[in-house]
Amino acid sequence: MAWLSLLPLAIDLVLALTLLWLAWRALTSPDLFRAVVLFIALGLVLGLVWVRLDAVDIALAEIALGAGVTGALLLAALAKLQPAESQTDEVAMMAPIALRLPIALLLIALLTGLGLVVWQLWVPAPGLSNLVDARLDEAGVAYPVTAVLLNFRGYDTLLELAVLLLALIGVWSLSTAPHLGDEEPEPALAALSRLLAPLMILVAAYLVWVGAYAPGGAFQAGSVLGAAGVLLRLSGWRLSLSATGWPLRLVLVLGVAVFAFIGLAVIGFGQPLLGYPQGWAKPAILTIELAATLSIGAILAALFIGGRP
Amino acid sequence: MNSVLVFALAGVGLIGLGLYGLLVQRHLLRKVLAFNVISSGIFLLLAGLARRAPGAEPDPVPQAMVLTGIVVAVAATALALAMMLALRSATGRTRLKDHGDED
Amino acid sequence: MPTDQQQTIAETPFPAGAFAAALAWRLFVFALLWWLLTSGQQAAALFGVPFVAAAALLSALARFRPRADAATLSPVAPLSLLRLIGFFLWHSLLGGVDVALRAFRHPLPLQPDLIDYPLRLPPGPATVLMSGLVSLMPGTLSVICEDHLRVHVLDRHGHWHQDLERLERRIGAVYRLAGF
Amino acid sequence: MPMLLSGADWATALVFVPLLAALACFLVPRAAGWLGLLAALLILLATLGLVQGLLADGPLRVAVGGWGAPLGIDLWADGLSAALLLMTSLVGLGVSVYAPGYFAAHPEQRRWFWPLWLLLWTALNGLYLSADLFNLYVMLEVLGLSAAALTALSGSATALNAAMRYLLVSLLGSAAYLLGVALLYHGYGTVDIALLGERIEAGAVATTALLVMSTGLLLKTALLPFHFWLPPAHGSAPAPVSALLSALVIKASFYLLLRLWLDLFSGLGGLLSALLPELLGLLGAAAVLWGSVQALRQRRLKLLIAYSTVAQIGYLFLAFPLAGAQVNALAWRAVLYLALAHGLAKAAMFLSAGSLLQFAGHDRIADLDRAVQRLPLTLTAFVLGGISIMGLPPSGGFVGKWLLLESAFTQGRWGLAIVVLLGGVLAAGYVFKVVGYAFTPTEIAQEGEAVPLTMQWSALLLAFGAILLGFSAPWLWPLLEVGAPFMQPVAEIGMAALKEIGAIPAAVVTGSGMLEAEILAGSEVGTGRETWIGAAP
Amino acid sequence: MLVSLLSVALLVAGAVFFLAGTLGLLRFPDVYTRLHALTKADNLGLGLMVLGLMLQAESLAAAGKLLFIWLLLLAASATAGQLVASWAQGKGIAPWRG
Amino acid sequence: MMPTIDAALPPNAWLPLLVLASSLLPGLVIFFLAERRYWTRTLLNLAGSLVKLMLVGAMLWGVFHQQQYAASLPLLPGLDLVLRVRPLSLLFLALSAGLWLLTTLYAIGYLEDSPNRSRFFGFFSLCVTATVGVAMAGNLLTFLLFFELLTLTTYPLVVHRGTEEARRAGQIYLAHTVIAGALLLAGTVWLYTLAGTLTFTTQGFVADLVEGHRWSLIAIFVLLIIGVGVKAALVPLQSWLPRAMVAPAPVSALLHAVAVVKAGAFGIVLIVYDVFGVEVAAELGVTKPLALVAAFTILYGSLRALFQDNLKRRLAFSTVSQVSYIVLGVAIVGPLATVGGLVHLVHQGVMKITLFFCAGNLAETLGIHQVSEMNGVGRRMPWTMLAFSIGVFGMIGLPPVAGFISKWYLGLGALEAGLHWPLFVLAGSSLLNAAYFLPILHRAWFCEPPEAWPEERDFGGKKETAWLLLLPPLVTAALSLLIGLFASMPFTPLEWARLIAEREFYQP
Repeated sequence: MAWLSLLPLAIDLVLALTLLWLAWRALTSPDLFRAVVLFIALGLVLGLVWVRLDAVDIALAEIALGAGVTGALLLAALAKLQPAESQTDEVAMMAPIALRLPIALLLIALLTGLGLVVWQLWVPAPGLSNLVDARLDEAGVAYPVTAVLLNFRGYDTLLELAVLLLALIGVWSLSTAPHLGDEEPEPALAALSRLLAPLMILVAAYLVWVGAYAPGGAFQAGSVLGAAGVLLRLSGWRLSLSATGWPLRLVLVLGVAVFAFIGLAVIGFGQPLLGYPQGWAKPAILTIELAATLSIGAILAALFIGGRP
Repeated sequence: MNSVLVFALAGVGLIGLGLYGLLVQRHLLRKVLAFNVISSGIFLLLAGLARRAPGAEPDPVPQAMVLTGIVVAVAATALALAMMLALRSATGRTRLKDHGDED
Repeated sequence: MPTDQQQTIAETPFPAGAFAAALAWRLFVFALLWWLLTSGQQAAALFGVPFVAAAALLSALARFRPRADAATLSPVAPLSLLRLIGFFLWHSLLGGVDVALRAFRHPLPLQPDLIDYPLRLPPGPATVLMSGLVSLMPGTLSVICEDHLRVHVLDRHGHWHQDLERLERRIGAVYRLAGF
Repeated sequence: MPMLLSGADWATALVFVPLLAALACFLVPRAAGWLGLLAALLILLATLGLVQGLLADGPLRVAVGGWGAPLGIDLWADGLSAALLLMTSLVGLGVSVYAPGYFAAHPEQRRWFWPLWLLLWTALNGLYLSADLFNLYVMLEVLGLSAAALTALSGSATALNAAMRYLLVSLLGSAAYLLGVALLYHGYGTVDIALLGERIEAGAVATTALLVMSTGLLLKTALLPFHFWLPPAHGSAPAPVSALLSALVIKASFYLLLRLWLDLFSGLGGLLSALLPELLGLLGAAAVLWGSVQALRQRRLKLLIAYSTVAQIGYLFLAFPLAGAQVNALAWRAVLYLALAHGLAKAAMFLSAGSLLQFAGHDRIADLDRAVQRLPLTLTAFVLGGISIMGLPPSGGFVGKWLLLESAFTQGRWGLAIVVLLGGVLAAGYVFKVVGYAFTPTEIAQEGEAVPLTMQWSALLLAFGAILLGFSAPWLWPLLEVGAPFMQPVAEIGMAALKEIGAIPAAVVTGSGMLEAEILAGSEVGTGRETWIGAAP
Repeated sequence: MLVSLLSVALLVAGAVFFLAGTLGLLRFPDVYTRLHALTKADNLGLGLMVLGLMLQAESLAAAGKLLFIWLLLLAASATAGQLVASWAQGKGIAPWRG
Repeated sequence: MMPTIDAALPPNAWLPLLVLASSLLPGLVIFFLAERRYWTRTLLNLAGSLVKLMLVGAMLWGVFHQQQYAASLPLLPGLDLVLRVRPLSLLFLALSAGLWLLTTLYAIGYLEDSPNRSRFFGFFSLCVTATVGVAMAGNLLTFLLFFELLTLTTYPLVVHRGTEEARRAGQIYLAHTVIAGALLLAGTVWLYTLAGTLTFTTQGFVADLVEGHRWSLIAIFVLLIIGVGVKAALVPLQSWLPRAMVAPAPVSALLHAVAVVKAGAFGIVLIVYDVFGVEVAAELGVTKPLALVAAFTILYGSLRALFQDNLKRRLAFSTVSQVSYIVLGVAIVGPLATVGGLVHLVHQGVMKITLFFCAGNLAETLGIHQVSEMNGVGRRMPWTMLAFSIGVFGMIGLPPVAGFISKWYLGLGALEAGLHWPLFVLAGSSLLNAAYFLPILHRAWFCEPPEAWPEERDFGGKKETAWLLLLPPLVTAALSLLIGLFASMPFTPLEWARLIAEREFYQP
């Protein structure tokens, strides 16, 4: 039954090749729409790969953000490019073959090197997991990834929230584009949205909650919430004018602001920056995650909609 | 040879394909796609190798890093797409001008 | 965002009583859902309260969102709903079997067509529900749902018309519409 | 300054003040100008506090969250970071004073400028203070995205094209950097620079990491041949943004490169770490010459200044081949002076260009005469900045070039010395090309928009800063000793080269002379320079 | 024992319907007919599987969760089916005729 | 940031700084003055130059009595900016301070009603600041600083007229001086890496290096000499100077007599004496080529001057020639030649400035720019032409005008050094001087005036020209006569040059 032990490896090989094939097709397909769809498919397969690698968090994030939000953004952008861009002249859109060939050869050489290095790295090493395990008790949450994300390396996460906000500010600063069209949505879609949006709120809350001891967390939850916002938008909801001003902006900055505020406030209690006092880690983390979820959802929805309010 | 190595090498492959796309393709949307493919490749390398220790839980630190990375990539994609649309509405082009000195 | 998404002020008077009922019903459903999701954890219950409330409120608001084409709203009839569910489950089983059988046969027993079915249901949730369920019934797939329903049928000689009529009647009953 | 707050508090303030101010500006756009100015002042205060703390207590290491590396993220501040932070706060304050005047005419841009700029500032400060490679990646991304968004702010077709290119380049650069971080983490199990520095050893992993990270950062730093994105981006952005990009943003990636090189890679040995400095030096030399010649050829002022930046970036890399051999790293100090002086001077020049542009409505060099004559302060700022760029005494640029030349002559690197000098001559050429037209009135009478005094004076003061930097050694050198950022294992090649030169009389204690004397006499020789430097650990 | 037997039977039945749906997807001639296969056979397949799994579920909550997932999928599938069909109709794709 | 004065320094550190400030501060203030603030500007200018003159006088007295004046400001570890006033500095200081006053007076008269006067006088003052800085430089770094500053501040003066021609002349001037500056910098840094110090000492500071670094030192010498030689207009580096004649007359006076060319010549003096030490330089074998270059420049300048019709260009080539007398005196190793060279620094300045003032007067009053237009101008402007004639006689080297003293000592110095060829150079040059200057005098005094002058301006009544234009050349002409006549009195340039030679370069 030796072949049975090889079965997982075979599956992995197939997955890996699928990844590469999808990536290749996504990058070279002459039709942009097809390219985007293939890219989304790539994201989904990547999700599977992450599951195979026991990285359920990343799988969730990959599907929600990598494939979902990115895919939605790409499709929305594509829709705004249509119809002129649907038929693209492949030859004009690529560098001349005389350039392509050396680039390809160079890349193959470089990547062979990189591949060899990766091969070299194939020495089992625990990384920091032992250290994380050793101090997980102090982290306030039982799930290592969340502990790293919101406590051990919370500073990164704070800035990551800032990156999202920054992207939105950037998009708004650029946007001459009007709002998404105000045409009446498909009734079926609208109905589904009305059904799904409230459920998504619950799912998002659940993801935040579950993140404390299992895969999940603010970013996955935020993307679910963002999707809810997008759906509501598609089903014809509009923010009233009074809400698109500072109330909306407040929601957008809430994540960073709460995170920063808590991170700074602890200094007043004799703690180091972003160092939660004993016993307060879990409530602090949950509060931060909730605020972050809200902001991430709002930011993602706003990014999708594109035009500034 | 095992699955971790397979995926790490696949990550290298993705980086390569993405780089090729980024350099060769001219349409900005494709360049954005290519950037995302590169990122995915790097993430695969970063978090894939986190499971090297046999039988143990995967190292959570690279996983957290990849989560951060994914969010950053989404943000960058959003900004890049918005910029592409703005460029298109200003110039009608969806590719970069080769010699950007004068417009 | 759900929490500060405010609906534009309706010109028509707001049906406060109906709204309260709908809200209560939804609170119950979503609380149940939360309980399901968190597998009944005690600590999670408290955490879930605001979200259940938000979800319920959003859902209720969505239901009562003023719309030009909306018919008057009244609460659903629970009994009719149960009957509809039974009807639906049975027919979706039939639908699945039907398609499966067709898929396995050779040659393909298909005589598809697009047909139009004039709706008696008023536009709004009822129509949407109708069109969704049509797609899950044997041999039918709704394509367009406006004042009439355009349906794709696998067998144009089948008794799809009776099926659609029965479905429409049951839905009308659920929504307590006159004439159903 | 009363030391009520610790160094850690100041470091925290340096990151969080701009971050919170950015949020506030986003929330309340109407008050953005004042908020930004307030933040700029607070940041300067915090920087001074940090500098004071560093001088008093030595280098600073803060464990964010109290975890400590390798589990948590550490902040790290030494002389190198402090110097760059100081430059950032000065330029930042200058730009913040300048911006309200400039954007008064563009309210729509003003609204987005402030949050984006303050986020950029957050990233800069965060980057200079971080000791964690992955945290540095996040900072790089914040930096890149905000810089690209700022570049596009004017919304013109040229600007958008440039910004798009910049964004892609920046993203690719960060991606390459992240790849290196991934390799290092899996190779050595940490992303803390100090820990890595202890653990890293020569090998394929380290070499590959060095290559990909350097490539990524060079791309962002726009060293020739990666400079292609820079001139259009810096040339088409709004003037305050150009100033920020040229003065600050490229310095950040350069700083990171320097940091990595000093702390991680320089001691690796092997062929690559011997060849790479030479390659960088070569590219730097090419950049100096090419950038300067291109600048001379430009007809538009902002493009001229942008190409000048390409050239000045080249200078920063001339130190790499020079630095290996010297234990007290004259060349690194030279680079630091050049970087700081370039920051102040280039900001002044871009801000001046912005004032001229606003006044005249264009920036064609040949037609700027009247505008220049009506704005003497602005011209003065431009010329003073130019003096530092040219490397004329007593500016900061002069001191930098002096140290670079000293280093080059000591090691007999004539080629590099010639490049340094030639670059200065060419710089004089392009600066005085502008000045020459300024003194030559054409017939077209130009009546321009009024330019607020805040715009003129902020540029002028920055330019003065670049000049006064030349006199800063008495306090800058002790600051640079904090944490001894330039200490490194002396490569054996360097030692051999020193002995071969053998040119240094033992009585004269120059940088390498001290080394030589110590080798010869086996005892401490302490006169002149050494008393300044203090005993470096 | 009986429960687990029933559970397995349901799972197998579900799998059969999935298989049928997939076969239909491959064999059916046009987009509309393929949508039939997707919406009906797969929903039924999933429904049966959910039922089978619910029998094995450790708690009521877990069972409820499964049911909930099925309901959501039904709604999504119906809506998606209709959206795709109307998109095809909008593009002027005529139904296949034997 | 205020320059921090080292507390350990003696209290007379302030005097050198005040000398700098006496032109720097007025200059900076003048930049901000409105065009119409004539009197304020004039007051500032004159007050500044008078104060500077008095300060220089005080230091002259002090140094004579062995007082020390020095100030320093740290720039880099081991490397300070140093101002140190020595007899040699005072020679140049006194010259520039004195002539600045006169040039300022002249410029006030000359630029009346022309645009951009605040800018002009601002740079004018800065230019003098740089010059006195050069004079007081205590080490090569400080010298470099003020030398470059001089480049920067004279550029706006050269292009002041704002014509396309002026712009081109400015670019050429810059191209020369900037490249020269780069070479100077290269030489300075190289020297520093070898010697570890840059402080001027009377016997030079490179004697120890001759053993091991002969060729490096020679290369450094060449670099430094080229670096300063451009400003000194040594052939073949002179081509900027005649072109720079587009500048207004006071600027020409400044360039030729007070600041730029003189700074170059002064730099050569410093390099030969204070950096290398004249004996070390001779040992290295670099003085002889330098002397030859100087000799060639003397003859070349004179020859070129012969063929210029434009008066200012003729004077410019004359400057090329005359300044190299100083270089020649330096390069001929020996105390007497040194005295001759040093004293010519002053003498040439006073005489040449007279000539430029007069040329400016002719241009401003009558619109005369060409020698061929000067027929009979002596009758129309007798005082101007009198001053001009005295200057000319001095240039030719006729006793008792100052120029004679210089040539006399140069000749004696050559003989003392056992050289004969310099005598022929001197004689030839004097002949050539006569050949290009005397025809001018002939035209001015003995030819018939034309019907009308090219562009005559009326200064009211029977006045020859504005008194502010007339006074300075008369004073300088008188001065060149007086310092020639009373050459052996104390505090004359000659006596001071002797003092320098004795105290500094040829200490027993």
